Amino acid sequence: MKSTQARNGFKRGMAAVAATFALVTGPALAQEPIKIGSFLSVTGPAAFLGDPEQKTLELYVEKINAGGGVLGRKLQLVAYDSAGDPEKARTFTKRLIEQDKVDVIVGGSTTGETMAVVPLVETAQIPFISLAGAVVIIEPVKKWVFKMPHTDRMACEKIFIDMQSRKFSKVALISGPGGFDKSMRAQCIGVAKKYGMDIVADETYGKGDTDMTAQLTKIKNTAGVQAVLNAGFGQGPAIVTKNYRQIGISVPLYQSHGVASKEFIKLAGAAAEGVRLPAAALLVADDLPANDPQRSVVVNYKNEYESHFKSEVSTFGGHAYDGLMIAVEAIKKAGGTDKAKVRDAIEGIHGFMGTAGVFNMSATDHMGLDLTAFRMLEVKDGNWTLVK
Amino acid sequence: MSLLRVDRLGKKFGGVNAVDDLSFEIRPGAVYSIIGPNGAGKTTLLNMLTGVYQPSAGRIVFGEHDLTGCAPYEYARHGIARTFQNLQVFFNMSALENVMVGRYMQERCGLVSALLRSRRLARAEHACREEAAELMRYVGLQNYLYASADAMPYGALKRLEIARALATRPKLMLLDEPAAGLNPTEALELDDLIGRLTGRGVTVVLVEHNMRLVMGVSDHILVLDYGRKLAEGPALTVRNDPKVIEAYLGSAVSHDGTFGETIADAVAVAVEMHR
Amino acid sequence: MISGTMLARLASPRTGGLLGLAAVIALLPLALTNTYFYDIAVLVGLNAIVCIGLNLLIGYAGQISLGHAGFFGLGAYGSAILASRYGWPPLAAMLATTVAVAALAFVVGRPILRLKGHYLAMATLGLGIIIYMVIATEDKYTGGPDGIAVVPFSIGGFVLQGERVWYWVVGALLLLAAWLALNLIESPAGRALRALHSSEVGAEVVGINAAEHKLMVFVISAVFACVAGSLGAHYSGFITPGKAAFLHSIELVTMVVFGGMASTFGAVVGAAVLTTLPQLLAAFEDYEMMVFGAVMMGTMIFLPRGVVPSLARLLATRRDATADGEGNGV
Amino acid sequence: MQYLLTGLTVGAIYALVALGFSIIFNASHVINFAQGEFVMIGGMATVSFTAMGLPYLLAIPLAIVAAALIGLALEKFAVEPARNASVITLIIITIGASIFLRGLAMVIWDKRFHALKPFTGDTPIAIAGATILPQSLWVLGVTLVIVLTLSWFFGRTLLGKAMLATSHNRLAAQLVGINVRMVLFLSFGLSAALGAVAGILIAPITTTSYDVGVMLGLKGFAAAILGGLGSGVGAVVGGLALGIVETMSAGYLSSAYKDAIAFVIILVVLFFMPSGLFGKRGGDRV
Repeated sequence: MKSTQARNGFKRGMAAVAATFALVTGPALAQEPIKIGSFLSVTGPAAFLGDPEQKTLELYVEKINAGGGVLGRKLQLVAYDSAGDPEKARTFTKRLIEQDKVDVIVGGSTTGETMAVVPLVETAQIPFISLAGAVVIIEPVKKWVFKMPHTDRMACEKIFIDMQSRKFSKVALISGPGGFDKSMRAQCIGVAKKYGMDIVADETYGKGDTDMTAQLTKIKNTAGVQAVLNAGFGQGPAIVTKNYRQIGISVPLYQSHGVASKEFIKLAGAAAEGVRLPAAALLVADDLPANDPQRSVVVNYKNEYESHFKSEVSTFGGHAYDGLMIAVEAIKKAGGTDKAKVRDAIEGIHGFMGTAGVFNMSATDHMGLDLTAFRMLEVKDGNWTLVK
Repeated sequence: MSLLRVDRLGKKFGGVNAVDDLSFEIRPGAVYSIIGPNGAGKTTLLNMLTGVYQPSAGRIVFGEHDLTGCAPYEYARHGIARTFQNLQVFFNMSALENVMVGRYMQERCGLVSALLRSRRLARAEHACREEAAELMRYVGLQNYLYASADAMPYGALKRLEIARALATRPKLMLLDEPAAGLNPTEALELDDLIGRLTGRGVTVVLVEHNMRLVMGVSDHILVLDYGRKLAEGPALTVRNDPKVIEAYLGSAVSHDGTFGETIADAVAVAVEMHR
Repeated sequence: MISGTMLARLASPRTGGLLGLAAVIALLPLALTNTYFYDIAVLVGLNAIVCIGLNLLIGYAGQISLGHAGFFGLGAYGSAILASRYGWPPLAAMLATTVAVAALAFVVGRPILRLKGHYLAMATLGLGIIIYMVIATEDKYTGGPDGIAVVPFSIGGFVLQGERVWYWVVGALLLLAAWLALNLIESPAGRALRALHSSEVGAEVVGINAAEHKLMVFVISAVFACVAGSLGAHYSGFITPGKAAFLHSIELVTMVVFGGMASTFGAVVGAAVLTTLPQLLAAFEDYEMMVFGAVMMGTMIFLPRGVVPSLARLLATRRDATADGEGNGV
Repeated sequence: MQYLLTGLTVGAIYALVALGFSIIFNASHVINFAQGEFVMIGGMATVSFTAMGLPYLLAIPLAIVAAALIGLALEKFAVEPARNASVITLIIITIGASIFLRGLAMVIWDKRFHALKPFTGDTPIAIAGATILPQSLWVLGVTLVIVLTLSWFFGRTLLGKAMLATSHNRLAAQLVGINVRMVLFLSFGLSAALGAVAGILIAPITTTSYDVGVMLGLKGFAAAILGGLGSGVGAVVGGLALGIVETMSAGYLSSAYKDAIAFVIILVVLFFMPSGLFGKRGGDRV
């Protein structure tokens, strides 16, 4: 963790020494490693995404190498911290492509960072698996770009379906200032009609705001609200949840998959009770029935991550796991690192079981997940539980 | 015909009258001195005469133009230049550039030709540099032509301000305590410089505590006390005015030495006057 | 005698410095072994253009602005929206945006520049934040926080693409910007700016309209930022509101002060160092921020006038040079 | 009513941060951009002390002391060595310091959000149709106590008077024997402690993380300017006004533009009162 770069540099130096030896002693013995490039928001406002993602990548690259690598070649991870800044993401991607000459890129914690590098990977023709949420990444389909997490639109749909089943139709929205928040807000408004939902209030809060009671009071005073949906990640939703209880709003509160981690419950405390949100099965790994085909994947990842880093697993790290595994799978299928072949192989992924669900990629769907991949969860007694 | 006419001028600071109902006229070509104890309102008056302070009452007419309410740069553009008691030298520049700034009004040019550095501007710049150097020699700063302002001694800076003011080609020049902080030799040189200024056709207003200097060069004296006019007239008349002598000695005694310089000066003046 | 004046000319910042900068721009490609390095160089160039303009305002006229990223962002988004969304020719979009930003700077500059010191800092900061909020909130036009794609720059069918092409374009513009700035500084208007920095009263009483000059330089610096923003948007092909944010403003001011206030080439050096530093520090990973902060603090503590003027002064004292140690306009 | 209560709570925090700005400004004429970082350190340190099992009564003073020590260290190792530099250079140094401290916090602690338990329970209290959390009462109460203590300190104690004298006229203060360097040193410690208190008070409501300081610092600066730099009353009034304006505009106008509205109001105030509401209106003396 401390210095992949330094380690990489060291490795590279060693490789150079080895190459010199090889020149002297005869034909090369060792094969070039397969280079996985990555840029993640390890610091900055989206660090809670990038941090588990980077840890996951490091952990599993090490594991795969310990198991003999891929196609007899070792994996080498080259990861940079783009700190949530699209400009940095762009520069680092250029560096990955030009300087480090990576074979495939798995990264991009936020939509902004992902979208900033799309023109680059398209021109350079290098497979890129994004870990960011918004639907614009894969719609319209971009030849070299794939993504792992469920889209925000799917989250909206999942939530609205749940609301339908509870006979709600008048919804209040409250969203944050980030790209994720705004994109989800727009998607939810977009699909609301389809599910017969009426958006009766639409409030937002600002970056670093410490109190949202003003917005929530406005919602409370709006007539006929049956449920409230909060699109956001990080600190905001926790404050919203607390303020929500404080001013005593009694209708159900839905959160987005942006807060799908144990941390949210910790931050919001008792106020989180009864909050519902759509998320991957990872959060309720141990609750899954034994016959659930996803169970072994998520339980394994969860145990591996939690025993290694002594911290709670989050779905975000899970996306990195899925991304890396799909990349590896595709490289295996392609029989090498030829970029076009790897791209085709990713597009051909079918029935791949990841932490987020079953991936069925196609030429028109560069994400491959459907609504069944989402589970509706509810906070009960300070823990996530499946809504039956 | 008067060059500058001040009509019932007043300035209040939080209810205190720093200058009160003051009227006087200045004729061209003379050295006009304003004296009075500290706090008499001399510098406030000077600040109003250059637009730095806006008067609370009254009018300031320069030549044919009523300049009341104008900004400092408008006063300058009508031909009033000044120096400061607390130096306002541009310490981020060389001495020569300080004087060149004084040539601003004559040299001003369009933004485009400044950005593109037109040929005409380049030539004008050259001439400006020459003239600034000439002015520095004129005020006796020939040794500082290449110095940066922050490396110059106090006395030289005072003269630098005079050179800068001269560079604006003023009709009227206001000198605020030019001799303060100078040693006796430097002060003597100042007599000469002021004399040469009037020779150039510049009317000089001198605010000064140094009575030797004032009495030596003034044609006309205005005595202020508590913001009001105490006496005014030709130098000879004023120096013999008993009111002035009394005010000066009186104030010196009553203020118990707070105006040390003034006391010494006043005594000197008194002695001189009774000779 | 002729060679003497020639030498003096070469040593002056305008001629000698520009030649030096041109030489660096011309020779740098020898060290740029792949397009990633070209990319960094282009970013340095764009930042340097903003900093040269900002330095006119901060370094020479002594007026702080913590909102220049706002103008940068307006330039970027103006180009993006007009060229990408409404299909204007990029050059026309850029010119229209620049004129609009200049007009905006002119209108808001007048009341804002009446403020002084920290109050001016606050007002410009507020202006920048308001611009940022509008860009981030009006997602119908701007794409919101997720940003917006920008079409490549093209003039009459010729498309500017590829880091190498951009390198020469930005290099040429950087030279132009430096030349314009140096000319301005050496002109009567430039002296007026430096004068009002040192003493506003002193400047006014020789006939300089301080407010007018502050406004002029404010508009000029806004235009520099706007043009660089517009170019940057076309170059990177994708922009987000982060470019208009408060932190970017701080970054720009830091570059100017770091390189050296009242030093055009200092602004270039500041932009170069602070743009490349995060790339160099990437190796420190989690420690990157700490090291970056420490480098900033250390430099400002030991070279308080900024890198270029402090080093120039050091050199000057070492050579025990002639009286002109300050080196205005360096 | 709800808006008013909320605004007051938010504003009280801004006021504490703004007071920190004012104290350092008075002593050094520098805007300390690392002020927000003290807020963060207060919150984060308390989180980690309580995680070690310390009770609040111990953890909170320890965290405040820790922040104060860092404030003193900042003065000693970053501001003091550059004391002859220009004000803008010092400002850049404090910006560097804030980046450094944020980086340090990230390494020492982590990048996640942390919650603190409220000091006294979680049950909202109803006042005239609005509700308020007990923690908000703590925020308001402690702010009030601090403001009263500070006015006593600056008005009645020798050290406080010395600090005030230094801010009015540094040279004169030096001449009457005040150790100006010590005043500068202490002012950093004091405002760091104030920032830490703000950070601790707000953490149970908003949660805390290594980068909460950025926005709070910014708002605190805005509040200090609005009130008039260097004025204690101004900082408090500016903070409360900013908090109320923000929540009011979120409630009645547009929540998306509430920060923008707040800044527009600050700009308008500055246009008419160029030194803020309570700032010194000094002309240049020439």
